[in-house]
Amino acid sequence: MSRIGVFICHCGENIGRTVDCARVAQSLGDLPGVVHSVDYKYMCSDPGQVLIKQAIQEKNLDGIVVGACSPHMHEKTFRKAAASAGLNPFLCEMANLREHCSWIHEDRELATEKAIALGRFIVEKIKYNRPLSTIYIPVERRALVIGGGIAGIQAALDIADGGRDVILVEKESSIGGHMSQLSETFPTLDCSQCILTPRMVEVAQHPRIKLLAYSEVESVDGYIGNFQVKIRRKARSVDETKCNGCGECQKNCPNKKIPSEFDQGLGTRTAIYVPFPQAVPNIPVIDRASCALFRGRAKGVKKVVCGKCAEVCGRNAVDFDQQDSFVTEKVGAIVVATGYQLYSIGKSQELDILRGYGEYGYGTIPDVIDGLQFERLASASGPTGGKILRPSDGKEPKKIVFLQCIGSRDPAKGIEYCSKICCMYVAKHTMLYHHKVHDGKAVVFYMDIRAGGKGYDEFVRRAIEESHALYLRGRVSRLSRDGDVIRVQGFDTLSGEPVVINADMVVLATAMRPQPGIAALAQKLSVSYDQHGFLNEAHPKLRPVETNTAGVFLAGACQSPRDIPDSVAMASATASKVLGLFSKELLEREPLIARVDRMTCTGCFHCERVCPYGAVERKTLTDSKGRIIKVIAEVNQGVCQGCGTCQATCPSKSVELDGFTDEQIYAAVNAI
Amino acid sequence: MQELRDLAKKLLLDKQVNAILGYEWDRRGARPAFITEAGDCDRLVFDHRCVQNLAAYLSPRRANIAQLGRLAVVIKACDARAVAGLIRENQLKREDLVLIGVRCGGVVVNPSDSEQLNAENIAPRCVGCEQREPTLADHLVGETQSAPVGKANRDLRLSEIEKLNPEERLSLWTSLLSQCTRCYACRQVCPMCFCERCIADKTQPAWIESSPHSRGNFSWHLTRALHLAGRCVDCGECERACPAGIPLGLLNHKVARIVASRYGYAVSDDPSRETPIGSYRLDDEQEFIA
Amino acid sequence: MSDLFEPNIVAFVCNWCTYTGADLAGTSRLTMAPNVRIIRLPCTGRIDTLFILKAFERGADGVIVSGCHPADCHYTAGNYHARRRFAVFRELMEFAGIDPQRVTFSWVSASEGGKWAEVVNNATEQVRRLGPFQKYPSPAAHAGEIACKS
Amino acid sequence: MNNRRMLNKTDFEDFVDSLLRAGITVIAPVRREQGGEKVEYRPIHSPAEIVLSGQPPVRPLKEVVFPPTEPLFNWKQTKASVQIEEVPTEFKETVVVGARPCDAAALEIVDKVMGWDYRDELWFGRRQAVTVLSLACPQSDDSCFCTAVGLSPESTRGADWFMSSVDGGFEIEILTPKGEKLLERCKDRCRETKGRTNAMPSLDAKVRANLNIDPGKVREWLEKHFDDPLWSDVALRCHGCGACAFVCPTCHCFDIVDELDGIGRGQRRRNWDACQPALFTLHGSGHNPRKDQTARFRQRIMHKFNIYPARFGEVLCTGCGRCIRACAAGMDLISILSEIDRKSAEEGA
Repeated sequence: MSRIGVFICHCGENIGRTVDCARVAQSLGDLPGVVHSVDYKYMCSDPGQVLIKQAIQEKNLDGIVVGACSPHMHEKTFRKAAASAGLNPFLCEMANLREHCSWIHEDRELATEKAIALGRFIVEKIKYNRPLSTIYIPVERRALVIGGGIAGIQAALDIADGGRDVILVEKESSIGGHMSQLSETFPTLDCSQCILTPRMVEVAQHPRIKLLAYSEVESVDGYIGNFQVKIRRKARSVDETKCNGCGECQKNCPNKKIPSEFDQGLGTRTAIYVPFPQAVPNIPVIDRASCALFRGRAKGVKKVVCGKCAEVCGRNAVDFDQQDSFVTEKVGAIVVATGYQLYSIGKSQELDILRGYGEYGYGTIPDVIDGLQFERLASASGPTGGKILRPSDGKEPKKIVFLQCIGSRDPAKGIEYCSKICCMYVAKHTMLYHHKVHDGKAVVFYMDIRAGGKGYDEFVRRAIEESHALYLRGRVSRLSRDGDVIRVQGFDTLSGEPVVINADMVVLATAMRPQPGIAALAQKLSVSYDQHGFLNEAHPKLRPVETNTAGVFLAGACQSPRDIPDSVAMASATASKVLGLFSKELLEREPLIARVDRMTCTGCFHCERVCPYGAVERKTLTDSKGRIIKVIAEVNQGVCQGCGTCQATCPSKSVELDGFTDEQIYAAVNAI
Repeated sequence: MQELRDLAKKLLLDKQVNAILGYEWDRRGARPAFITEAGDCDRLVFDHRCVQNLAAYLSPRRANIAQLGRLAVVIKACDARAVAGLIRENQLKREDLVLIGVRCGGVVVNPSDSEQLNAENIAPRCVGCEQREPTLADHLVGETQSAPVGKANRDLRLSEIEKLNPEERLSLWTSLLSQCTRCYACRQVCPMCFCERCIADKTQPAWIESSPHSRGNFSWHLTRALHLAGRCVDCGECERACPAGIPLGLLNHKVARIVASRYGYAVSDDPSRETPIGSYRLDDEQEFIA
Repeated sequence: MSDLFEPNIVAFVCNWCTYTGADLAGTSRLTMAPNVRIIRLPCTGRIDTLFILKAFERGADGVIVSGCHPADCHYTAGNYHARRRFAVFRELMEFAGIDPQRVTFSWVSASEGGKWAEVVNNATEQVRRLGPFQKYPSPAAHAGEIACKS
Repeated sequence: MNNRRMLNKTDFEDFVDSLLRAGITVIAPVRREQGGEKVEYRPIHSPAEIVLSGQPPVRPLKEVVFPPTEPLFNWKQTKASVQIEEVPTEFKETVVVGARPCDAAALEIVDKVMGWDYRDELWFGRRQAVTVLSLACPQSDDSCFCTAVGLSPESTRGADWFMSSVDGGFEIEILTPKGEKLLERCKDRCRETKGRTNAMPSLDAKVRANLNIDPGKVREWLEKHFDDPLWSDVALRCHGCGACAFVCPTCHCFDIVDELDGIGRGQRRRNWDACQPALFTLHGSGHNPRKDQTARFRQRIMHKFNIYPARFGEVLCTGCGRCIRACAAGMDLISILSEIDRKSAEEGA
């Protein structure tokens, strides 16, 4: 016979307002096996916890049920309280009377009835809870950082400086990310390259960082402390060990007209190239889709069409036959820092929910560019050498219209969120424009100005007051080419007047979106993501850089739109989480995992087939003389994550998932 | 028949096997035979009355049969699917068995049924069966058989039931299943019911009540059919064995049709063929999920 | 309280998506029918068809099963296995005469508090229309036995 | 007064009808609702439902006095106590019409064990409530062997009335006070008669041809042959289900289970159990004293033909043949008993 204690929390008025807590306590107190049942204003408060601890000791309780908020909120709190009173923490369970009851119902009678039912389920369930003890598993104290932008760089450096080895995987041929494309950064207008390049070099030279550029994560197995990551090293066609980055190959490549991705298509590059001069590693890659030799090969041309790069390479580093290769790394933690891409206003979209901008010509009007393209125009290392020139004819634009919130905050276009950085960089762009084209006029169409941040609002004011940008509150309904100019038809909501502006150039502050392929990566990592593909943090406030998959952390714009200071702060936060994890040799794990009943297991191994983690192993049972009795399933404690799919699949129910055993669930169902 | 007997004799004499599991005549038709002496091989028979699926005896849980040693088993094409199932689910090793395949032209429902096989008495599962020779066998004996075109139509019976409204269907099944006394003949003769401890016998907790009342029977038979989803070899033994005459095959046939239409799966005698439950596709139909 | 039939509905939900989505519905104060009582499981993969049968045996008028959307399973694949299991189960149940309207399957993510409220309200309305599930097989007396006096 | 009566067919039907109208339950072989030709003992609503010819009912008469599952009591647990709600042990007056002689005899045989160390209230409660009208056996098949176990197709054992089909009706033999009491209800419909007239030819010889043994000899052999190759040979075929026991009119083993029906509420029930499944003797420890089918099958034969006779003076079998008809594996009690008889004769010679 159980000795169960029930503790019903009013949560101030939160539960008490719609649920008669005293009646719930009384009703649950009448259940067989319940020896103590009380209600109290705030169970999670110190006096509330004392109430629980005292009852455990005085009434010799062997299980406690706290009827309060969601277990996601306070299960840990109450389990800790139970443990401190000498009760195994797994003999404490919560009934969710707030989120699942008082907050969603109005009828006091029905809500109270439901609260009693929810409490009853848990009281009955806990009669079958078993004391469980924490599982300890070893930790591989090396980290993987995915993404070599500023967030990934920061995370890698912080972890490496903390004394742990890091593998940094970057899918492009160089690290640096979007930050390396920027001209200046807000709100200080310091040169982006100038502050980033030293950090990139630091990464390259750090003894504890292994940089795998031009590589992608292929698969991830295992679990916190023990991940096995398979990494695809894409074929560069250049042997990294031989190349010294002299640049002769690039110089001699006959194909020089390829639009440069780094310059957002505004400049050109060769087929064998480094994306930008400061690239780390400074090793070129052959773009096989553009290279004459590879195109010839693809068409089946027998004759070698080109080979200039190989001819001029003094170190014989060019390798046309290089294949993708794979390395497997064992790591204990993973930081995801895959960053963002900009929303394109074109007709075809990556996601069903997104719509392009037909009213802006779907991106076909010349001299309508996006923010990153403007960065390249403004950048001293950019295609125009830092001069603001129109891509169409190379003329200096005398009037530029900047449109904010393109895609962002517009559910009709599929994105309801704010991209957070656009207000700031548009202000920056107007300033850069003003600095470079003194007689130029910048006009900004905005919905709201969001400039929360240190020195941010002051920065926007400077754009308006010192750089004389004209800020018009309103939206632009149509862009059209009118001879040499772009006709901008908008509406100024403050004056209530329609506005038509003939602009020389239009810059769209398009929305920030997660990188393409984020969903596939998230699935490899078992991390959830929202409808836009931004990865979900474990808790929006309290666990902002953790995910629901233990050991996987988030930094930068893969989680939501972030500016550089935010990304760097997040990166450092992940590093601190990783280093914290690596401060222990053994990791504590909740023992909510599956176990097999040897007596009844028939060894059909349906469980093995369905286990998402490969946690089921085969074990041969022998008698005292070594004769085989049968081969049965056994669960690897370190690998099992406790989903319980094995148990639902087992025809004879010879697997039990601790914490959610058949007896526990049966008892709860029996209580309906 | 002589071919079968000679082969059996040879297998025993050559010590390839310790016993032959086949069929013999008894007072009331055909029954399973366990033959350990070459001299007894002339008892072996095969014709349309040999309805039993002998694969049921191959479960490692049958301690007294395991004691016989290495076995050669007479299998029809449908029985081969059960052998494949046992191999697939790690209950048997192919190399531990000699399989004597018999060419079959359909069987009757009960081994004591008529000496003539015809359109009226051919077992419903044999109607439309296209597999008359087991591919899994080590030896294949007998003449190629042609089967009479049977009249039974299980799909028709299913669609009759499907046409009823839910309440009528529930009362039909409640009434049919109320006949069940839980003798578990259906389970015991089923070659794929090899669990060491059946879920119906689990008492802590008793998901399936052991009492043979409608409530317990309903849970038992639905669960049985579900556990056989994609695994049932359609040998019809459960229905034949049921002393209460409950049309259990209808439940299995329904489930087989579900997995066929949803997952394109038909029961197979290839042990390496994956069964549909326990695997998945990312784009599985989910029209029923809101 | 009105005279409306108040169905008793049990929801078997996964911890990571639907349970959290239901938490979000609470945090967002979305009012919904009080007839649905949640039993929390780690994953839809853990949800056994036996749970549903037992719920009906114990007098539930309806059942909801809900978990993470495809590709979002916290355990990668539990929901895919559950999807097949329930696809077959649902059709067999229907064949055996259990009105599929009594069993709602849904994917509700952690961010879909609103959808959870909708699922709850729809299921409640649907089951309310069908009425109490009195026809579910019972342990009533054996048909042939000699009956008790009175 | 003579105890034989004649009742013509219409009068018989009127009589049954009058019982029904008087609120008496009448149980008789009827066609099953969803089962084609299958017949079972069920309460009837009209005499037209009664099926007296053809194969015997699938399950024996046992199920009307000893249902496959029945509650023993309900319990309800509150905080500190448990309340028990007893089930009624008094039963409605019931008349069984058309019982097979092998089924009726079984009731009397099983009475012995049910009333041996204590009286089983539920069994005897129903036994007391029921008046059994059996009918001379109308049909036998290759599985029948009542004559080999001391009965016959015309055995009156266990019957309150014994009916024989005659031209135009039934000749009835009143056998017990219960039978006489029932006779009161149809006195004006029947007339006295001297003896059997134009009775159907007996099936006796036909049944005897199936099996002709001496149960005493069988018992002697069993006493001496607990270990015999026969057991392991025969048991190979057995799948270990309970079909034979559940169709047997004399098998009476039961299991007792507690079934929950909500928190602290439930029912203790007794359910038919059978000795062939391994679970029957499986210990909680995992040990099973009857370790394989050989041991289990031997137990079945031993119990029926040695243990029961030792304790109660007669075999626990009425030769109804249902176990043979029901077995999916072709286990054949007739062959087994004749094999034992052969062995016994061999050893005796």
